Formats: sequence, structure tokens, C-alpha cells
Amino acid sequence: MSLIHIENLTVWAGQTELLAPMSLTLEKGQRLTILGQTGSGKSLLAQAIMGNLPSSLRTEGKVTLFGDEVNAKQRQRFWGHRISMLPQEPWNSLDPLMGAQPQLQETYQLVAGQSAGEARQSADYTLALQGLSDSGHKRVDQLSGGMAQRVAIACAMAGGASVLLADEPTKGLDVSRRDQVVEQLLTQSEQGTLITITHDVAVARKIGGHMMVIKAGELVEEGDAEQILKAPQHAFTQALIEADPVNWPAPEPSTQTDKRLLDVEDLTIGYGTSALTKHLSFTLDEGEVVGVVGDSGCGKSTLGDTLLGVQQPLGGRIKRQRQAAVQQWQKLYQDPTAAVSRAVSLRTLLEDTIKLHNIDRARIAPLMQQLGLTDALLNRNSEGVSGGELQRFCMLRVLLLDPVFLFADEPTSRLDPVTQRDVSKLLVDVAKQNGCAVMLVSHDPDLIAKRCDRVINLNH
Amino acid sequence: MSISLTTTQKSGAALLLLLIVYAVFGPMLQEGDAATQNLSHIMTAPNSEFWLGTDHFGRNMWIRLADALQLSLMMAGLCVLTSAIIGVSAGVLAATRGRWLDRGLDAIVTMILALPGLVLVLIFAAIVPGSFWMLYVAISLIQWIEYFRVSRAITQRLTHSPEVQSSKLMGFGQWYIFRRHYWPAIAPQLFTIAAFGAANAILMMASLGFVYVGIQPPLAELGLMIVEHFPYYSDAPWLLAQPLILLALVVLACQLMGRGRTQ
Amino acid sequence: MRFFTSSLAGAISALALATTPVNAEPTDQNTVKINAAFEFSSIDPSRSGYVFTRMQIFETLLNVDNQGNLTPGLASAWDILEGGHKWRLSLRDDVVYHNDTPMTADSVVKALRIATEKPGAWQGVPVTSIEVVDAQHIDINLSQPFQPLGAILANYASAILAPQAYGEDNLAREAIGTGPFSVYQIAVPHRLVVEKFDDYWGKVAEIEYARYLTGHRAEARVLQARSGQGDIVFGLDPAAVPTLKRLPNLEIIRSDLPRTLVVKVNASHPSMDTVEARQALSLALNRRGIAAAVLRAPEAATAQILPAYMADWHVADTSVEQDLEQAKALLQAQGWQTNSDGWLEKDGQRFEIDMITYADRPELTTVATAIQDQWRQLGVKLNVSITNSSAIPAGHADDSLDTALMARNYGVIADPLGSLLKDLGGAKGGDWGTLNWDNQGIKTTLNELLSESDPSVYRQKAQTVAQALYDEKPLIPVASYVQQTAVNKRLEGFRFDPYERSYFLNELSWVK
Amino acid sequence: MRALLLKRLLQLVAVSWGVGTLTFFLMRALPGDMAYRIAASRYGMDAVDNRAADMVRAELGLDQSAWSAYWQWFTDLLSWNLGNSLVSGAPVTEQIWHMLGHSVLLALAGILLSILIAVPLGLASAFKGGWLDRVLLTISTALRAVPVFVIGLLAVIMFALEWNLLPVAGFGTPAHLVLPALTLALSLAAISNRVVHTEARRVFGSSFFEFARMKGLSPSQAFMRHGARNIAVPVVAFLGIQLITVVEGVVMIESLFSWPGIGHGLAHAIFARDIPLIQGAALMMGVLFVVMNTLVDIACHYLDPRGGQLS
Repeated sequence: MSLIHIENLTVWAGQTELLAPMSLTLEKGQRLTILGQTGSGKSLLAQAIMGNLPSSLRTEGKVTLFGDEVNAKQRQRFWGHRISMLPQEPWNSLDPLMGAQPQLQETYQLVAGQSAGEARQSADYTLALQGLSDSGHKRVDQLSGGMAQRVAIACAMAGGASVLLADEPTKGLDVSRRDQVVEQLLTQSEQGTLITITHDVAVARKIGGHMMVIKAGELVEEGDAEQILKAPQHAFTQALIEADPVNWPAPEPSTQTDKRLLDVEDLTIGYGTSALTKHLSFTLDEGEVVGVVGDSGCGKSTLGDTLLGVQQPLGGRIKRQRQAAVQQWQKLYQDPTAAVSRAVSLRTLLEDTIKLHNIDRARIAPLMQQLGLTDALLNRNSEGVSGGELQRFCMLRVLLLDPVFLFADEPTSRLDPVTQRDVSKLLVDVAKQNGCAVMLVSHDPDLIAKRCDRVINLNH
Repeated sequence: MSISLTTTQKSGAALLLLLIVYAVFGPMLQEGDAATQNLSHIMTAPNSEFWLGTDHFGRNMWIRLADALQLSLMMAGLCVLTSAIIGVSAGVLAATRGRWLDRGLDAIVTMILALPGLVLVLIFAAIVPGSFWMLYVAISLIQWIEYFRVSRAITQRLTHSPEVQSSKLMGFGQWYIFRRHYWPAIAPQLFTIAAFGAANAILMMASLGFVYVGIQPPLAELGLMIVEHFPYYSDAPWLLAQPLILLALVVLACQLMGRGRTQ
Repeated sequence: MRFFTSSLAGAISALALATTPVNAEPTDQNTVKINAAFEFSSIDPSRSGYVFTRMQIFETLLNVDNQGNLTPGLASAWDILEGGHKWRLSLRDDVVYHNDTPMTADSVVKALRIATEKPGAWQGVPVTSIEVVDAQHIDINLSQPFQPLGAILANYASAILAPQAYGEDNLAREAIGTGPFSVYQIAVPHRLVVEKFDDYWGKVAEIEYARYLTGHRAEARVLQARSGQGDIVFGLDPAAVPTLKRLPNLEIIRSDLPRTLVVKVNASHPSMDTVEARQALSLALNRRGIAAAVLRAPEAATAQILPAYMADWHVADTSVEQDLEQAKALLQAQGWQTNSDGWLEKDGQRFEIDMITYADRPELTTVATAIQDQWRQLGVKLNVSITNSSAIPAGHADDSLDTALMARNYGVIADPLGSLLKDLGGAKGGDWGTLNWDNQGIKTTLNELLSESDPSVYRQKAQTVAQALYDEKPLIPVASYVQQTAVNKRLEGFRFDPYERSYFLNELSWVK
Repeated sequence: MRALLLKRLLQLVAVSWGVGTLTFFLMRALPGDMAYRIAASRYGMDAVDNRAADMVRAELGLDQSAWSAYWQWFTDLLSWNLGNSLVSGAPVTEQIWHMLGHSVLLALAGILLSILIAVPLGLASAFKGGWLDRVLLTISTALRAVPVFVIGLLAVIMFALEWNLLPVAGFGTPAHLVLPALTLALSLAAISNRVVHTEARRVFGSSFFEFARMKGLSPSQAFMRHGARNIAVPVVAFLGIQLITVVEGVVMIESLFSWPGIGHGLAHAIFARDIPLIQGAALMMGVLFVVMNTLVDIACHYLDPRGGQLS
């Protein structure tokens, strides 16, 4: 008897087909990885299997769980103790007002049917197993993303479900945390079956098993994960795999000028009285590309603000060795939509900049071409363009100001892998051409390795 | 900047427009004025001569209601305009011009909030009894706070936001930042506050009529009319119903306009 | 079985005993609920004493009957001696205060002496001393004869309280009076519950309790009458009377009061300083319309200050009719021209005047609104300002007042002479009377009346005054004030006092 | 916690002084001779005259300058003495306690009733949606579109006149409390049931609520364990704000129902120019404002400790 068997499952919104027919069968101990970009319909598939699609959507096809054909309503009875789903963002999926331990305990008690005492013991044991003994009383806002995800996995499994669906279980996690979560999922899946939905090739590679690649609601490739990742057949799969930073070509070394731009000595950064990072010393030459890595919350963004003079350092010295105008020290933001006014068109914003600094208009067209921006794009506002286009527009504005220093704070983390690769490359290339030093922040060490001359690690 | 309206907001706007048309052009459709009495024709039911009947002084209700509506709308418009200008300027300044200004304004706001609004209006109304302008000053004095708090909160949030930081790094000045960042963020909220503020101004004026400190005779005012007509509610129910329904409609129109996507 | 019945009977009688109200608690059944507009800010008789005399807690030495004649009260008789310089009062010997102490001559003198010190009725009375003669008699000595003293002794400000009632500052601290009801509970300024006083010297009350509740809003009082939550509701809004009359459980009692709706005029105002101008304003009034449409009592229209039943002060041949044409003609003769906006104008000045009135009496606002429109027909712009009643004496004092609409009670003191003296006799007139009306003859006549004892001469002089008031219009009467009272039919024996001194609660009984 | 209380105590002092001062000067700015107004309230509306006003003026020392009167008030305030009413002569504190008792009773009854109305209706409409939601939205919108006194009038017409169930106005028995409290409750619930509705919708649609269901809790378990408290946090904060602004509605309701509370008393005191009473009442309201705010903050903190330490 297969644990889960699906035949020609489709999802419709009115007359529009959102998800083309999908079929799959999983036995105990098997794993399935669904790979696809954001918005490709892979979460719809998970929700359709669970039976918790919004009422505005309609499904067709057959779902058989544990040998019984069950409709969406009937599947609700299986939630928790037969089939469970790990939602996308664990920090939104745990009760914001309740500690981790009670949320786990109640699952043992109310779903698995243990007595209060047993449930408490089970919860404590599980938390200890996950190395969270000291964090049981903490609320989700006091847990790190990785810890929250581990608590969520424990909750999802506490009811005894043998089928676990994990929807983007590593989204927004640092690489080290990501690997921990993947390990835990693999351990859990041994008793039953695991369906993982991800956009991250690295995660897919680690989990393996059977693999389905989905693009815009259509299945483009299916087979053994290892095989597909080694020899993708479909162009889309190939592009996805190539976009993984691991597979990027090695960087060309930048032309060193040996002209010092910045000296940083014994710098302490932070807010008020709490220091995030202490005793930081480094130098930066003109035109150099330096990567900045470190766990979340270690002060990567604060370093940027301090170097740019937006925030005062708590101690130490920053010496700008080159005299440059204020606007030549610039920054690129993680979320370009938050960094650009959406009130007016991009052209107006560009005109504002041109007028303020008397920029030669002749420079604009070539630069736009280089950045792959069309003139028509400028007629829209920031909400009317894609994240990649907007980040390139930000680069256009910044580059027009002849920057000598650019602090790029995870400029590509919100972009899909293909765009991430292109934009980060463009950024480094254009900066190098213009002799602008770049400090590139990322939580992905592979990306840093492929784009930067050297790395500053704030963890040490 | 274009504001796209929801269906609810559109129906509110349509209703408000209809009411404005009645307030402005209604009186032209009938002979006479709002003050002329006819003590021998009191409380006549609506008929072809008096479309909405006459009140307890024999005055033409069609014209009186239009006049009262005009007064309410004027009060609402003036209060919204004044309190929005003062509130937004003060809010943005408080958030951007240093701690002391912020604290000072905060103290004033706490003080005004600590006094129930209606009490403040009562005191002001007592300074110059029956004055439209005093009511206007008093209501605006209470209403600017809402604009102040919202614009201050938005501005405070934005001063440290990437978009403002980015504009500052590019060398743009305060006025530019207001124009491109603060104002576009405040404006949509403003619309909601203004719509509800207008409704509240109208309700407050009507409430003052109820405790006899509002507008004085023979000016028509909805709240006062409700109170005056109440004794006749079983003899001439339409007389009480007319200002009541009109008041409810105009407040409803404002509230519908203010209802955004979330509710 | 026998045991059973007897024990049952015992239980029933025990139950009956327990529920029999032996001066138990005020309940809906044993309490007369009274609603009126007046707050009482204090227990002191000089301040809100009228509430306490009306609720029959306090009493006065003399009373007034419906015709305005003095009758015995706590004093069984009074004699005017020494050509009016001495009033000797004989006190009843069977009066007991609510604290069970007897009313003595000393205690009465103390109460009167305290009363004379306070503002109100006693101001301007030429008292030299108040003395005890013997256990049953007291003397009030005057520096000159003062006819209205009897009326003043009947005023609430002269109420007799037990000596223990007063605090050190001579303000009453406790309401210990002599009336048929004593205080059960006081919640200043809204609520007063009284219980019957069994040792009352006169007619002991039948009802056990009565409750007085201030209802500020006329609408609320009407509603209380309608719903049976007020047994006796005073000061009904005339607008609501037709509706109330249709209700089966209510009786609406209409009473004439010596209270008149009057427009007080500043006779030195440049637009109103001639008799003709004031006559024109009077002629422009549609008194019958106001009486019928606003007051709901068509016969209340009047052009005289005092009612017909005060015959001495009422002249026979007067008209209440509106005559807009004649009014316009009178003003034209004064040089007033109608301008393009329809307003009267003279020397570039518009005929524009202010009118003060107050909201406490519901009729005043509506009558003012009606007058506003009627004078507008004449071309006179009237700005009505609804404010506090005190704006009238204040405006009188600093001459800032143009006109005021008020409801003046000429029976506060039973003989209108006292009121008229106050209203007409001052240097500028009176706070609630004329303002800057230059008629020295009238003042002299009024002062002569103080010591006039011949009824026919009194009448002749009174007529002169009434005629002058009618002719020269220093006060423009609009309508006499009609008191409408709603009385629930579960009560009988209700009687209205036109002088508003007492609610006669001790004469009420429950309809069986 | 200590820091919060200390801060609020400072605020309390500042608000007391500020509100008292503000009302004092506003009252002084009122036109007309105070003495007449006070005399009118003391001796009755028709009995006020020049002599009465003169005596009032002399007795109360109204001729002294505004500054010395203000100084008098201020030094008295330092010894917790709010002075005596100009009208009745009774101590202001006594009168305020009397009025406050009635107002608090009315406000609490109204708020409790509004919670009893708003919470079940808001939850039901969020859970069920459809016609129930539309009907409630319509009623709420209609109630919000009329001033509170109109709700009161309609309630009176229905309950007191047509059905003769409840007293029209007055105070003293529990029956008298019903209509004013109901009026207040309806005006409050018209808004708060929508807040409950919105917040419940937010929680029901949230990831954590969905996850609670996914991990196996039944709808009612999920609601009790994870719905109720999360809905309560913003609702309590909102009710706190409502509680503070309730005085507004109370002025109207007290006037309509002859309820001897602080709103009604204050309105009367303004007409009568009873400055010590106005100052005292306004001051008390300011104090209440700060105290209420503090209580609401503390309540919210215990419901939702995420904000960290109270400060």
C-alpha cells in the first residue's frame, strides 16, 4: 500500500488552469523533491494535497491517502496524525504569543492523545533532541529562524504523521542553518515519506529522492534527483542549476590600484549601548570588491551605515583616505522596492538626480544599455517593474553619481537565482569599470566566493 | 497622484455628490427661504407645495434641510482642511526637527487628549455662544491631533527607511524628501482620516445642537432640528425623520468614502 | 389537619406582617414621583428654598390663597400696628419641627433674622429689628410702612427652620422644617425624597413618600409623564401637550400663572427710544399665532403684563391684534426707510437689535424664533442669542442689552406691587423689568402705593401704572405663561398653586 | 514596570497641572460677568439680580486678579484641595466623587455590555461570514452614522414608550441604568464588533492559525489555544482607547437620561461658570486618562509580552 497516491491533480481558478495535471505515488521511506521558481505553482500542489486551498480555487483529480480515496474535507481529519505540512515561514507559523514548549506539548496532548504529563515529557525530550532545551519557554520572536523552523518541524511531526510536506523549509535561512534543517527533515522522513518543495538547488541536491521540476504550473522534468541534477534535460532545469552560485564561473581578479580608500581601526558598531561587533580592523583599496559575511544579527547592515556616516561608531576610527563628495559614498539595498519612492515614475526620480547634480545626459543611454534597462521602463513606477529591473535602476542612479565606494547590502537576495546571478555579476563588473570599491554583503558564502576578491567575516 | 477607489468608496462619493447637489441647488427649486414662518400652516405633511412639508413654525423643510446640509458640509470641509494642514505640518516637523519640538508637541497633544473633546468644544462654544467660527476652531483643535499622530508615525518610520536614507545619501534636501517620500506615504492615510474626520465634525456639531450650544436661530442645523422636532414625533413623525435621515446619510457618505480596502 | 391549617394561617399572617409597609422603604407604589426642571444647589432656603417649600418640608408664617390674599400659616394671625411701622405675628402653639422640638418664638425670630441677611426677597425691606414679645408673639419693626411685607413673609426665603438646622455661617446645613413632609434622602442637586411627618399640625398626608427629581430636558420630562415614571410632571413642553392629552392614564392640567412672557426693551437704545418705535415692535407681533402655534393655548395671547384676575393691575381696553401696516407706518414716521435687502434703515444704520433669552424654559427659544421672523417682516433684524438667564441682569447692569425675552413671575411675592417696585422702581428700572424707561411719575405712584390702605385709591393708582405700561411699552408682553402639568390618574386631589409655593402633596391620595 | 509607573506618575502631574491651567484660563476668557452666572445657578434662573450678583462677587472675591486666583488654586492643589464649588459651596472633591461614581458605573456597564455584544457578534461574523457579516456590517454602519443621542432617543421610544419596559430617565435603581448603558454599549459595539471581526479574520487567516490546524488541532482547539489570545491583544488595546474616549459619549447620554455623572456635571458647570468644579472635573478626567492609559498598557503587556520591558 502506498502512503500517498495522486492521479491527475489539477487546480483551477474559475476557468484558468493554475496547475496542470500532476500524478505521483510515494511509498514508505521514499522522498520527493519538487523544484521550481517562486510563483511556479509548487505551493499550490502542496496545498491541494493537504486539502486547504482557498475556497476560491477548485481541484480536480484523485487523492488516495493510506489506501483510501479521500476528498479535501475528509483529509482534514488526517491532519497532524497522518499527514502534516510544514509551512513556508516558521516565524509566522508559530503562535506569536506562546512559548515553543507549550505549542509542542499541546500537539502531543491534543493530537497524539497523550496525558498532560506524558505530553510534557515528550515535548521536553523532543526539544532536548533538537538542542533546544533552553529555549522551550521562548516565544517565536526570541528564537532565531533556524530554531523556529526546528520547533515547527517538531510540532508538525508530534502528532505522528507519516507524510510530511515541507514548503520552502529553508527560505530565508543562513547556509549553516539551512543544512541543519535539511538534516532534521531527512531524519524525520525515515519513518514515513517527505515531500519537499524548494527553489534552492542546493537543498534539492541534499534531499534527493524522486524529483519533479515545475515551471509555471507545468511539469517539465521528472526522475531521480541525482540524475536530473547531473544531467538536466530541459532547458529550464539547466538554467536553474547553472544559476546556483556553486556552478558560477570563478571570478576574474580585479585590477588592483593599491590606492587606499578607507582605513578602519578597532571599530565597534552597534546601537546605543549594545555593541554588535567589536574590534574590527580592515582596509579597503579603490576599486576593490570585498565580501562581508556573518550570521544574521551580527551587524552587517550596521557596518554599512557606520562606514557611510549615517550612524556613529561606538568606538574606533574610520579614516576616509580619499576626498570625495558626499554623494560619492553610496549604498544598494536588499529590498529595492523599499529604497525607491513609488509615488512617481522612475523617470522622474532619475530626472531629480540629474538636476540635483548636473549630470551629463549623454552618459545615461550607454549606462542603461550596459545595465540592460530600456527607456520604456522609466515610464513606470517602482511597483510596475520587477525586482531585478528595479535593482538595476538603483545601480543606474548610483553609478551616475561617480561613486568611489558602494556598500551593497544583500542586493540580490530577494531575486530569483537566474536574476541573482546576472545582477550580481553586472554590479561587480560595472563597479570595477568605474573604479568604485564595493563591499558586498551576502549570507551565501558561495556567492561571495564567486564575486569578491576577499572576504571579511564578522563572526570572528 | 491617483487614488483608485473601491466600490464602497465610489458609492460613498456618489452619495456625497448627490447630497452636495441638493445642498447647493435644492433651495433654488422652491420659493421662499429657510427662515420665513407661517404660523397658520405648521407641520403640514409633505405635499406638492412643500415637498418635505413644514416644521412647527410653518417653515419650508425642503429649504431648511438644504440649508442645514450646507452648514454641516461647510463645517466638515473647513475642519478637515484646517486640521489636515496643521496636523501634517506639525507631525512631519515633530518627526524630523529634533527631540524638543517633538516633546513639546507631544505634551500639547497629551493635554488635549486628556480633556474629552466634547468638553473642550463646550468651553469654546461658550466663549462666543452660537458662533459658527468658534465651533470650527474648537473642532479643528481636536481633529488636528489625529493627522498629527498619523503623519508623525509615518514620518518617524520613514526617516530611517532605506528610501529616505538613499535620498539623503544622494544629497537631496528635506523638502525633496517630504515631497517624494513622506507626503506620498501620508496622503492615502490622510484621505481616510479626512473622511472620518468630516463625519465626526458633522456629528459633533449636531451633538452640540443637542445641548443647546450649537448654532442659534433661525439658522438651520441638523442636530438642533432633531431636538426641536422630537416633541412632535408622534404627531408628525416625518418631521423628526427628515433631519435624522439626512444626518445619517451625510455621515454615512463620509464613512463609506473613508473605508479603504482593509475594511 | 388542624395543626396544618393553623400553622399555614400563622405562616400567612407572618408573611403579611413582613410585607406590610410600616414606614418601610419608598417603593413605586407608595411614592409620588414628581418631575420638574429645577435643580437645588443647596438646602438653604434663600437659595433653592422653593423646592423645599413646594415639597412641603419648609413652611412660612403666612400663606397666599389662589386669589393672592394672605392667609394664616405658621402664624395664626397678624396685626399691623403703629401706622404700619410694626407687624405683630401670633404664632401657632401646636407646631413641631421635624426633629421633634416645638416651634418657639425664639426659634422663629432666629430664622427670620437669618433670612433678612441674605440676598433675595428681603433686600430692600426697611426692617429695623425683629423681637420676641412673648411665647406666642413676635414683632417686626420697620423704619417706614411697607405694605408687601406680608407677601415677603409668605416667600420661600422666609421659611422657618429649626435653630439646629443652621451652621455657624448661618447657612442651612440640614433641612429641618415644620411641613407635612420631612426629608428622607437628599442627593443635591437632582433628587429629593420626602416621607410624611405624622406630627404635622395641619392635615397629615395620606401618601407615605414623595420623590422630587430634576429633569433638565423638557423632552425627558414629557417622556417620563408618558411612560408613567412621573406621577406629577411640571413644566411640560407645550409642543408635546396635544400628544399627552390623548393618553388615557394622564390628566393634563392647565393653570394660569401670574407669569408672563415679556420682551424687555432697552428704552434708551437709539432705535427704540421712542414710544412709537416700541409700539411698532409690539404691533408687529402675531401674538395669537404664537399662542396658538407655539404655546398651544390660543387664549394666552396678551398685551398686558399682569393677568386679568389681578384686576387692579389689568386695564380693560387693550388689543392683542397684529397690524403690520400700522407698525410700518409708525416706523416710517420715525424716518426709517426700507433698503434694498428689505431691512429698515435710517442714516445708513440698519434697524438691527439683539435679543437675549435662555433655554431653561422650553417656550422661550421657540417664541424668540417666532418673534425673530415677525420682526423680520417689519424690516427689523433681530439676532437671537440663547444663553444663560443671568445675561439679562448682567446686560441690564452694563446697558449692553438691547432686548431680552423672559418669563417673569409677578407672583413670587403674592402682591405684584413688590415685584413691580423691583422691576420698575430702580434707578434704571429693574433687572427683570424696564431698562432706562424715563417715567418718574410711575415710580412715584408705585412708592405711594406702598402705604396706601384705601382699596379704591389703590385700584385707581394701579390702573394708572398698568395703562402707562400698556401705552409706552417699556416691556412688550407677548403671552401669558400657561403652566401645563401632567398628573397620573392613579392620584387624586391634585391642586396647582398659581404662586408655585406648594405642591399640596398632603392633599393627595391614591385612587383606590 | 517601575520605570513605567514613575514615568506615568510624572505624566500625571504634568497633565493635572496642564489641564487645570488650561481650563482656568479658558474659563477666564469666557465673556460676561461670572458673578451673574454663579448667582443664577445659586438662586434660580429667574431670581438672579444685580444684588445677588454683587453679593456673590463680594463673597467669592471674584474681583481679585486672575493671577492671584490662579495662584490660590495652584497652592490649594498642592495640598490636594480642589476648593469649593462656587454654586453650591460644597467641596469640589465631594461633588466630583459623587458624579464620578455615577459616570464610572455607567461607563463600566456600557463597556461590559458592549463587549458582551461585540465579541460574540464579531467572532461569529468573522467565522461564518456571508449574510451574517453583511447584516452586522449594515447595522454597525447605520449606528455609526447617527450621533449617540439619536441612538438614545430611539432606544427610549422603543423600550420606554412603545413597550413601556424601562424608565425613561433618572437614576437610583438598576432599571434606570439599562437604557443609558445600552445606548452607550450600542454606540461602542457598532465599532468594536468590526474590530473584533477584522482581528478575528486576521488571525483565522494567519499562517500560525493555519499551522495549528495542520499540526492536527480541531477548529475549536485551535481557536481556544491560539485564536482567542491573539485576537484579544489588538481588541483589548482598542477597547482601552474606547474606554478613554467613552467620556465623550457619556456627556450626551448623561444629558439625555438625566444621569448625574461627571459629563453632565461638567457641562452644567461650564454653563454656570463654576470654575473650581470645572477645573476639578477636568483634572479628574485628565488623571483618569493617564491612569486608564497605564492600565491598558499593562493589560496589553501581559497579553502580549513581545514589546519587551514596560517603559
